[in-house]
Amino acid sequence: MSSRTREELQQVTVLFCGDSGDGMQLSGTQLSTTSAVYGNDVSTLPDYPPEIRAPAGSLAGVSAFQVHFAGHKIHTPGDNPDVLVAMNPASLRVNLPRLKPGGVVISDRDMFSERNLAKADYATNPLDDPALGSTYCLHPVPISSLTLKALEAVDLKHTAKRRCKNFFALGLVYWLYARPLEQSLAWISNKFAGHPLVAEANRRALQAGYHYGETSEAFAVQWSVPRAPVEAGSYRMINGNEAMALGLVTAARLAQKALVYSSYPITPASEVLHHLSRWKHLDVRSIQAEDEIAAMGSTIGAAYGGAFAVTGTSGPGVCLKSEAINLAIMLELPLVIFNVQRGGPSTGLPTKTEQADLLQALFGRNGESPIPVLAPDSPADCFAVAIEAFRIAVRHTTPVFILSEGYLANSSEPWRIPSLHDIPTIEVQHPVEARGFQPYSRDASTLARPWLLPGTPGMEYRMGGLEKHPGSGSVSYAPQDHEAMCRLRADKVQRVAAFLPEIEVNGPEQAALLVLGWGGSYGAVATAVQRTQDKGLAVAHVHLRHLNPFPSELGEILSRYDRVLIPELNDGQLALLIRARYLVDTVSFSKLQGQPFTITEIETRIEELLS
Amino acid sequence: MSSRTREELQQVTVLFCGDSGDGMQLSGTQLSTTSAVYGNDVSTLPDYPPEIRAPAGSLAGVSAFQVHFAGHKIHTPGDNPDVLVAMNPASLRVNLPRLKPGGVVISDRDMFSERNLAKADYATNPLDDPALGSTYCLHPVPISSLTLKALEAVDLKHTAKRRCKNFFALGLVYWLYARPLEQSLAWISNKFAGHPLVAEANRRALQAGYHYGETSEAFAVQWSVPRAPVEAGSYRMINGNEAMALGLVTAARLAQKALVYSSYPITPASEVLHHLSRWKHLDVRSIQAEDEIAAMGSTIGAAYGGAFAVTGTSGPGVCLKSEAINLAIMLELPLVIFNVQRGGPSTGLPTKTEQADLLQALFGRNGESPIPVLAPDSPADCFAVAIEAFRIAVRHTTPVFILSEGYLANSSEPWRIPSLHDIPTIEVQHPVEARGFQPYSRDASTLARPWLLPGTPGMEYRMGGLEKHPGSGSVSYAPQDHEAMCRLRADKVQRVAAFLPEIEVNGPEQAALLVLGWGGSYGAVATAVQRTQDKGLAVAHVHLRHLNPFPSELGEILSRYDRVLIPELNDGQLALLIRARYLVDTVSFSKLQGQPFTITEIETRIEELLS
Amino acid sequence: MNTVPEDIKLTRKDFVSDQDVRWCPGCGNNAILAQMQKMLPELGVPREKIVMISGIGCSSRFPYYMNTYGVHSIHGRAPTLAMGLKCARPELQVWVITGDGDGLAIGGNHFSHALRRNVDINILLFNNQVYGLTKGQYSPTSPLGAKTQSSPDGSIENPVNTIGVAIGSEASFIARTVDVFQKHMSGVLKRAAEHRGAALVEIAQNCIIFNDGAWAHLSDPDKRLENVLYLEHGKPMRFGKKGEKGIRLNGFTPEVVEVAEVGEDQLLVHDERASEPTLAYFLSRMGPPHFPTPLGVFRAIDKPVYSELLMQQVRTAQAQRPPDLDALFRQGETWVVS
Amino acid sequence: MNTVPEDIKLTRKDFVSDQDVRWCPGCGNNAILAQMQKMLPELGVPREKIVMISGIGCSSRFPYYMNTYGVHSIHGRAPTLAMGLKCARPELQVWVITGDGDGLAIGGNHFSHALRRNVDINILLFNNQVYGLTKGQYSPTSPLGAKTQSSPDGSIENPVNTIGVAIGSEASFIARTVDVFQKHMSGVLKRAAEHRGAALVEIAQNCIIFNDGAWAHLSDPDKRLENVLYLEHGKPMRFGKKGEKGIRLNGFTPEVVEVAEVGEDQLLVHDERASEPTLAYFLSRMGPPHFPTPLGVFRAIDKPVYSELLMQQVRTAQAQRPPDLDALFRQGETWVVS
Ligand SMILES: Cc1ncc(C[n+]2csc(CCOP(=O)(O)OP(=O)(O)O)c2C)c(N)n1
Ligand SMILES: Cc1ncc(C[n+]2csc(CCOP(=O)(O)OP(=O)(O)O)c2C)c(N)n1
Ligand code: SF4
Ligand code: SF4
Ligand SMILES: [Mg+2]
Ligand SMILES: [Mg+2]
Repeated sequence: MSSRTREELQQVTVLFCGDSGDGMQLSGTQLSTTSAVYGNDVSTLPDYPPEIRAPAGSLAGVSAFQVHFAGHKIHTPGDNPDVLVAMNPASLRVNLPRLKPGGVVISDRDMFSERNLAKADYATNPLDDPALGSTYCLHPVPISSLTLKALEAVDLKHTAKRRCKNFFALGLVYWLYARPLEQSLAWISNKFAGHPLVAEANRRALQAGYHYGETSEAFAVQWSVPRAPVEAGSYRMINGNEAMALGLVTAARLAQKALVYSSYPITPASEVLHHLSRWKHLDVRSIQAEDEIAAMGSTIGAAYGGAFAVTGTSGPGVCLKSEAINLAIMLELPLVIFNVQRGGPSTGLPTKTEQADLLQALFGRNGESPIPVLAPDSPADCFAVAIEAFRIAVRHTTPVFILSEGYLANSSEPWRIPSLHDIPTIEVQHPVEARGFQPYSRDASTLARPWLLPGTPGMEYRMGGLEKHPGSGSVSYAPQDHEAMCRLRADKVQRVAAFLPEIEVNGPEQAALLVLGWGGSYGAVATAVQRTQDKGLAVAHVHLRHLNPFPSELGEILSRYDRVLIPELNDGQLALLIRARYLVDTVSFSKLQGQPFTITEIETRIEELLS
Repeated sequence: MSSRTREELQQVTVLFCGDSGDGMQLSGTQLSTTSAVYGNDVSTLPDYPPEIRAPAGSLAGVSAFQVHFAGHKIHTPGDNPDVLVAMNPASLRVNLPRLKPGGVVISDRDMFSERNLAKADYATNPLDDPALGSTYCLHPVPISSLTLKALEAVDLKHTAKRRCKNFFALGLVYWLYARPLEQSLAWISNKFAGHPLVAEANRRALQAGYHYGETSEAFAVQWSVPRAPVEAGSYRMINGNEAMALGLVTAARLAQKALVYSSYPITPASEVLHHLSRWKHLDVRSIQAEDEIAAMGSTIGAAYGGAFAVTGTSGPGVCLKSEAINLAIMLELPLVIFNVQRGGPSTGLPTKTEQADLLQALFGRNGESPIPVLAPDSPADCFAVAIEAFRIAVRHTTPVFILSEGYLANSSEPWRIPSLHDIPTIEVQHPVEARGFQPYSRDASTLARPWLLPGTPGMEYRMGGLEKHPGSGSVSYAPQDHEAMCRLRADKVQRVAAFLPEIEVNGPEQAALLVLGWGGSYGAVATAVQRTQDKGLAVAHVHLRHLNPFPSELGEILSRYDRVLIPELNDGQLALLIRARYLVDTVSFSKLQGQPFTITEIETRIEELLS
Repeated sequence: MNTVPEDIKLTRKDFVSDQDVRWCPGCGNNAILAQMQKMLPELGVPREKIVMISGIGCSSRFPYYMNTYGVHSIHGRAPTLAMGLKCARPELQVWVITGDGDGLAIGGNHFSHALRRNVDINILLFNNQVYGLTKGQYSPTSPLGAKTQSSPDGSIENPVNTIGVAIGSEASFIARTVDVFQKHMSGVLKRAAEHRGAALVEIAQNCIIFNDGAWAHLSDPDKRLENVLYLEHGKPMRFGKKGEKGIRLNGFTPEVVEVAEVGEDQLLVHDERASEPTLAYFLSRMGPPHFPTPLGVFRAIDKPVYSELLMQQVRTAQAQRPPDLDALFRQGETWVVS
Repeated sequence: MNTVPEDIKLTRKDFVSDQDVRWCPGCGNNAILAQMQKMLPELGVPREKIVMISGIGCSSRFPYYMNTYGVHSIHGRAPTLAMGLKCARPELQVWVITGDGDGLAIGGNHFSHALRRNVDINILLFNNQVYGLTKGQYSPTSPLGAKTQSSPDGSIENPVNTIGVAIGSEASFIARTVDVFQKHMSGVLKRAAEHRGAALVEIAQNCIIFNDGAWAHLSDPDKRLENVLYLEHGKPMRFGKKGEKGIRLNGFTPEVVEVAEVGEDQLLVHDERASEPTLAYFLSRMGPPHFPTPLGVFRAIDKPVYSELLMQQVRTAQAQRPPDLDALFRQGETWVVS
């Protein structure tokens, strides 16, 4: 054993895949937590099948989980995996194309029966295919039978024992990357505290997998990945949906307000509803509306009543909310709408990611209906963006749009747990002095109108979706009032820019190329720019968190670069806005595949442009 | 009498206004028909009160009708009226500000009682105000009592007689502009054929008004407006909504198809439903749906079934339709959606006009969802655009958007009645040959897919809103299929450009200024450009009927002018598209007042830019 | 319920806003407005605690004329705003004002779900059997064959019955009254205000412009007593000029009988609190030409109230678990980097 | 109705599409699919004349598995597409496939209006009392207190009853069956297909993943006979292992009686053709714990059919007025310029 080499790697990507019932999500999360606790930086991405429970062994039923861990800061779950753990033929067929050339395949040989091969459209067993063996480093391991053998002494049914094979596979990966077992052992004991036999079985399977790595001659090298330099603090893994939910409830707490969340379930946003409906002890009032229109309507009602009100959905739901969003714009009420974008148009690719709802957020309503738009740049960033959205909403009495993405929603990364005291509170004022009161009067700096609550004596007033007299807010069809109100609503949203932090430019102040990105492609773009900068290329990176209004200095910054490359998971939507606003001849890099950008894709494009 | 001068004018604008019950719409239409029949060019615009029946004499109850007639081709109902017929104090208060300095006011002195003055917020009688008398040419005529007197011999009730005063006023205007009475006399006899006494009363009132002009010393000048050179043919007055309805049914007839119109009532589009529901003899099947979503859904169902299917609404309704429009885009079905734009956002100014739903038409849906967009340039042009929309829809199997406007919907102009034989038929094909059939195969030139009808034996297939395999159309989550389908859908819409007529440039091929307009502002822009050209300014005019895709040569044309002025009843929506697409530094002229552009506004702006 | 401090006595005038009423002269809406302004002071609820939320339609201009808080929202969606408001501020008294188009066409789903959930709001549906504001198209309550702007050859749509829809939606309070029946309306509105949970009142409203006389069989003083059956809890169902007629049950079918002939004890007795809504449903089917139209409270039962249950769950959770955001942050596995 | 030429005999297999069925193994949808494929050949309608239109949900994947024409549309809107299609092509047989979320939550309004209008379509509502596709939230038919992904502390929403909603919507054909009752379902589906006008069939469907056993009291072979009341037109209402129990009417309240004790003539007799839906409504209220659940046809009446009336108006207009477009162009005043 000790004769094996031990090599150090800066980063590794492992993809666990198997049938929906194979527990691959669990293996993946265990590896990521273990790596994070060990001190690596980590980023993960699950890939669920679109079907609830597809037939066992079928291609449609493949479930996967990708873990990227490294000895330095990373921003993506990795492009192509170094290691593929494939628990059955179907998962091998689906995911092998993604493996790096020369990558490691660990497969449960026991599952490559003729029946299973047929279900995966394999005429012959790929594990016996010499071509495969020469391209990749193949390890057909009889995982199922080895697991059963390891659990011989445990008094459990056969099927229960088989269910432990994901821990065997995990153990083997742990050995490969010299991971400590403690975290997972503790997790198992804790999780199955009520089922000591199950706990015992899983512990044994994990250890058996680890020992198999150690004893089997098949594995010639053991790798280690060093700790990454990480800011001190408490950490946990978090995905975008949970970070969004936590950010929303935090915003409400920062203002001492109830949070009303009204939503209609839709993939990939439903999880936020599931989280928030569990947090009633924090005065979260969650509503499952009868549809998205009702969700938006009740959000308006709650904001009118003075709650921190928010609704979440995905693209098709935004279509349905759009009429009522316009009402919120007319009523100038502070509230938040988030869209976890998925592949469109129409039902499209409901479980896949995209960034193609930007123009919808900006323009998807009748009339001139300006609204601030923000986009988080990583899963954990959803937390910060949720808080900022409410800050803007309250400061300017306006609905605010957040554009999240399916990729951010599902991907996980370590999150430094904040201390509530470090986050500035959100100041809220509700006028109570009736004298001289005007419902549509303006704060000179923010152009907010007063957030006046029903229940306040002496200030009873009426308002609605009809155009208003600026000031009194009463219905007005007068031409100049409409002009004035349209300009006011537009100016108010523009005022948000005055409160934005300065744009960070990553790289030279002036150069041949600027890469301008937004949303969840941050990680891939930042890494690709870093890599090309390391290669000596004259490229800088700006990431836009604020899509409307743009930060004031953006135009000036753009003018300092010869070319501006805009990578987007759409057909050039940010590019359209940038071109229209700054008359800059941008270069679009558009991808519409339901998949996030890989680092390599961006890197290659940068190099092409600079060669 | 013959001592009075007779002068010739090139054009005149008359505004009739009064209480809702005063019959001003009728006076207006009579003057416009009479003028048109006489040989003038004519353009009219009614202005109804937003209330159904506001209290008599109130400011809210004022109803108006503007008639512009001329001895040359005209394109708008006129900027400011030359003559104001104001039947009561409220209508004078509301409309006097619009009258040209020095213009003529004809007012029913009998209605200026204290009570009526109070209702109109007049402290004193404006007809006695010397200031007013010096600014305008005031004619306080006791219209009510003169009418009653003229009808003394007619055996009708007092109230019935009073109702004839609109014809007295009309008669007076007829005298002022030397209009013949025949057309109106005939109309009265025809209209009130069943009520000879009423007919008699109205005829007498009309003649009394005419004679009053002739006898009264008050009127020193009689004007005449010569005939305009007009293309030979049969004509009628038509407003945009009726032209739209006629265009839609004509399109269906041109293809020998049933027309299914499904809509939910909304101002200013409801009238189209009213028209079409009367035309069942032409196999028009009109559906009043439970809401706009249902209207869109049933339109899709009807198009799927092979009918010519169309839905109409206004901005808020488009919000509601947007999710289903995306389904139509995914299903690639030929159908038409029209939006009679009104002031927004939200309920906004429901009875006023605007052009602020352009970006909504283009981008108001989740995902990349390309759709062709057309806009009529005049009331009668709605007819042609409706037919063209169906032509494009069928040729490319795509939903098509028409952006009409409240102004076009309500405004009337003479329409040269076409002969059905002169309009090319619309070719429709439904494949019936099952062999080798693929529901998402493509026509090489148009990129249309086959419009395959249920009921066709042997070709049963399924489709939906999920992403598809190009060709078979079956559900596909494959990254490359999504990319391919997104590009296909976009390319298909771009293909429309290959079938467009060349852009007409009105004016110099190269110059200091190009005015680029769209939609209903055509008339004001064309006239303003003409006037400034007449003054020798170097300005040209291009009007866009196709907003998506743009005609191929547009970029090249734009590049030939130093500056491009884009007047729009929005905050620069076409400008945004032009800037993004062609990187041209456009000059926006944005107006958001619920009112169309006046010629003078555009003229002034052109002169400012060229001075 | 919030009561006004003794020294504040509200009057009708306190509920009149400064806006000119812009309905057509003679429109039934005017009468409803007057009754509402008269009834509200009797509730003893401070004006600022009352919110009127409407959709779009002639009827939906109602909030502008009430000197309470008010929102004139968008077409059909008023119940959704009301629900959100009630979840944020359970202490407010929230009224929804809607029309037959607003509430039963485009807004039918929200109407139905608000009733089903039993959100504690009061919905007044002004039924004029026509779209007033958009100038005279038929509505979901217009009779089959109605000739309107959009149905020149007669409507081909079978109508619904507002009360029937409410019963299908499991409403806990259902009533009907008529625009011009001042006292009756006042009593019904008050009952609605006092009901715990969602209360629906259908108000037969005359649109003098586009559908004049649609309810003449009820409102006409000459026909009224023959055509109206006033429902009173626990009372036998009698009607007619002198109460000489009554309703008897025959299986599931109503029969009109002469009370003198059959005796009062043969008559059906109204029970608005019946645990099952079958009686209310049965009553909802009665109307012209063979039966009188029931007015009053069809149904008024106790049922779990959405807005109350929500706040109960919040309070229970708060009692059981400290409002510790930090603990929430730390859910799942955490680790420390030092 | 279109019948197949004698020489074409369709079989179950003709209705099986080439798509792999991707519902969870054991899902009730599989049984419904099988019955539908078995029943359709019996109708004698050519395959190409049949169109399946669905919304979104597990249930709504149904059309993919049927070798007929099919559209998998968007969430809740299938009835609207069906209506448009039927107006364009009255000769097609159009089925709507929907779920309790698709049909009663987001799509509740269209569901209700399609039934009200009596468009000639057949709506199958697969009721599993849960949102399957989005992984287990409660639906409008989930019981109060249901613990689901979105109601961890128990749902606070009072449910609706599908049959009650359909009655409130004035449906002309209403039936209920259970996913695993093969013959019963087949009979009910056939009746629905043959009905003129809108037919609603509620199918109790088991979601084995998120709501297993919701209908166990009906489907469990041991309990079935005690818990199910099979409705048969003109027959007294009997149930129980040997039909020993029956339903008797007491005012508006049902009573379970022993037939042997009271005699069969005391039992309520089913009348699916009753002109008023009160009996159907009464039946819709019956269910556990005190009463059996009625299955079968609650109501089947003749009523004006929207799609037929529309075509009648078109034909009448065509008969009365020549299809002269030129005359239309020339409506109103015209003049000639030469
Ligand atoms: C989304 C949308 N669609 C359509 C309209 C147009 N609209 C306004 S009110 C109305 C119907 C009004 O009918 P009803 O609710 O019965 O009110 P009434 O005017 O009769 O009181 C319609 C169709 C609208 N405002 N918004
Ligand atoms: C506009 C829109 N909102 C939400 C969704 C997400 N969604 C899909 S199916 C569904 C509910 C499914 O429930 P049900 O109709 O009962 O069908 P089941 O899966 O239980 O058969 C939801 C909320 C969607 N597809 N579209
Ligand atoms: S149109 Fe009818 S409902 Fe509307 S205000 Fe006039 S009378 Fe009343
Ligand atoms: S989740 Fe439920 S309803 Fe959906 S396929 Fe699985 S068992 Fe059937
Ligand atoms: Mg109405
Ligand atoms: Mg369901």
